[in-house]
Amino acid sequence: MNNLFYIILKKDFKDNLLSNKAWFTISFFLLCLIIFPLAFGSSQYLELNVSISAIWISTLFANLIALDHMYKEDYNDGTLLYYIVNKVPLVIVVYAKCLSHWLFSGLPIILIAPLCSYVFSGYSENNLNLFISLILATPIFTLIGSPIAALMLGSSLRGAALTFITLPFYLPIIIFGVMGTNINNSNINAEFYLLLAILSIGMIFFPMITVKILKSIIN
Amino acid sequence: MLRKLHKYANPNKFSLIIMPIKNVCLYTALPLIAIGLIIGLFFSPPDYQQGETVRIMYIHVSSAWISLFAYVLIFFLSVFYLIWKFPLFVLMAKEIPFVAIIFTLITLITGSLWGKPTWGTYWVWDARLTSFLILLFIYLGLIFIDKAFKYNVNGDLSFSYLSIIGAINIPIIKFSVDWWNTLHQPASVIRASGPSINIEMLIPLMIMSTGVLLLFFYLIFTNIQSAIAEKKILFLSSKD
Amino acid sequence: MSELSLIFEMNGYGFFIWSAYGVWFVLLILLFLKVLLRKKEIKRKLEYLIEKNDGFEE
Amino acid sequence: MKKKLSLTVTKLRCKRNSISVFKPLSFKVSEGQMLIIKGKNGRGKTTLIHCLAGLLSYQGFVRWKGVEGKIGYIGHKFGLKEYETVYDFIKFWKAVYSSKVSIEEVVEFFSLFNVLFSPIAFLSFGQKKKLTFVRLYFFNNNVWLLDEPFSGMDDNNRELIVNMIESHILNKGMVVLSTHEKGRILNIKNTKELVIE
Repeated sequence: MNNLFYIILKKDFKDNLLSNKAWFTISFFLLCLIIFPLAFGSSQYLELNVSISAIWISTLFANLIALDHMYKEDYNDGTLLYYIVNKVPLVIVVYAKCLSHWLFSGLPIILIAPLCSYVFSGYSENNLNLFISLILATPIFTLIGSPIAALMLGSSLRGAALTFITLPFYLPIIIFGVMGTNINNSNINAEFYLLLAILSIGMIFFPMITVKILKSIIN
Repeated sequence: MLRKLHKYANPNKFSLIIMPIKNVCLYTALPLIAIGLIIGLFFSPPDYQQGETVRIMYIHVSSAWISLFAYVLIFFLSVFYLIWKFPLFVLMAKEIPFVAIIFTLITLITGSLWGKPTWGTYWVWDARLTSFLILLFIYLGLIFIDKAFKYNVNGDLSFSYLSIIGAINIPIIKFSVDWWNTLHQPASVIRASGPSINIEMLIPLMIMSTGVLLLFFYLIFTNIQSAIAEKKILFLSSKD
Repeated sequence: MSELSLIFEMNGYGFFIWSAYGVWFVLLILLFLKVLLRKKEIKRKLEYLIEKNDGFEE
Repeated sequence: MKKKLSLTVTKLRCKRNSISVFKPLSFKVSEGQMLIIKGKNGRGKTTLIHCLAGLLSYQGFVRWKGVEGKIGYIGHKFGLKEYETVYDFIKFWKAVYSSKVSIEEVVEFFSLFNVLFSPIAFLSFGQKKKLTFVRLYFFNNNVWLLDEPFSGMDDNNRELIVNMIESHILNKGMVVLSTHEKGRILNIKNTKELVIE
């Protein structure tokens, strides 16, 4: 069981590196971030809140973009079909995919975001909050995205539809995330607890429903 | 010929069953709405706090209830479809989002028109309003997924799974006014300790809500009949 | 006459109330029309098809 | 005491887009037997195989008895990644099935020496198809479902596969195979034919 998880995770990791998808998400994040100073005209307006918002928006879009190829290639070339016929437990596959997706779209952003925030605003007091709320929120992005990415697999206009349909589900997370990052918020722990609650429920619920969807949609 | 249409036998029967119900719905809905409008606009008393603007409540609250009720309906139809794999359920569920989205729009627009005189602003980003806006986008997503899978076998499954995932939003909307301290006033009619609202306002609200609910059912039933007929057309024109 | 204008003014809140009711009415009418037009269109198509492959009975 | 391997299908019907694909089918296959499903394109050969593999929902009964481990399956999709090397592919599926067959043995059996470290994108269609049989070689299951296994293969490879099937049947396995080719395609005893109208 454990071994299989490791094998599939390793394979997925390797696929991400080999197909050059790995660098795409983090580059997109940085590119998206650069738009904000350009759009604001001059960096002196880029105060605290704007830099935090910019980081959250870029994270959101980078995750949305990365979501599309979560199951796409395995579906198109039939690997998922072989998994199902050969009774490889799909739960393990889904968890491994979620983890590898997070390793490439969540983790680099978490590591780089405090630095970006400091460079943008010259203000580092809220970096810890940003760090914690990103750690809590990016896995939720991945987990929520996973069933929706799975159920759009058969559609012809998958990319556009996926972005459109997933975004409303991300909105509550971004609301709590931004509230949690705000240093003036006295009741800050409440947001973290809420995100933690969503994460712990989501870790069970979303992979399960993804397995259901993959099984019924695969034919 | 009749035997070949066997697979639509049940939808056909259903179509015939809802025909009289549909008409009853329409012909009770219209007078109820008219009565509700007259009482609500001219005879009900103004609120002691909000004054005359409380008259917007009769359309705002009734539409809000219907947009929530419609999602619950979609949710249960989808669950039934996934359990029993009976295509009629998802066919019914797929007709609801378009009608429901209009009621959601009405709720949002009338709500913001009510908010300007009472709160001094058309829109605030508080929990109730934002979650209702998200409901609008979830309805849009449901319509979109229906269109994206038009001739795909998996369309029904995708639709029902998405509606189940989206159902997370419904308790958030319902309890957002209790969980967070927001500008929006807490629930005053549907709550555990009975309605706190004045009886003279409750009566027109109830009349209005019943009327609009019946109208909603009329529209849904008509759409379901059209959808069944559409399937029949697809079947008839696909065989040379 | 003054009574009528009193009703329309609604203590100065007339604009909000009447526009809310107006939006409600217009959107409902549009929805109604959309649903009925769809029904009519489909009925027309179905009649044409049934006429084409005659012998078809429900 | 092991159960004898058998497959019994009674009144199997399957619907795609709410239209039945084939007329109700009934047949029986037992241990050491091969079933060849024949029929023109669009008659539901693939659908039938998917029903047997449990990928599609169906009406009627499909009863397997004595199946050991997992069902072997070859379909239209290969399940290969373009940028992967052949060696990685073999290693991955060996690990997934936790098979005891060594990689050298596989390479020798399928004669993959020349292409072992080249990306799969460089391989031809027939070579890719051959690679999918590596999965069958790895685990010792006794049921194989093969969907058009011979399309796009040259004589050498074809012979290899035929030998594989033959030895599998001699080892009391069962093979269900679909093809659109006419005439007798294999010289194997214990063959049943099912023609889908």
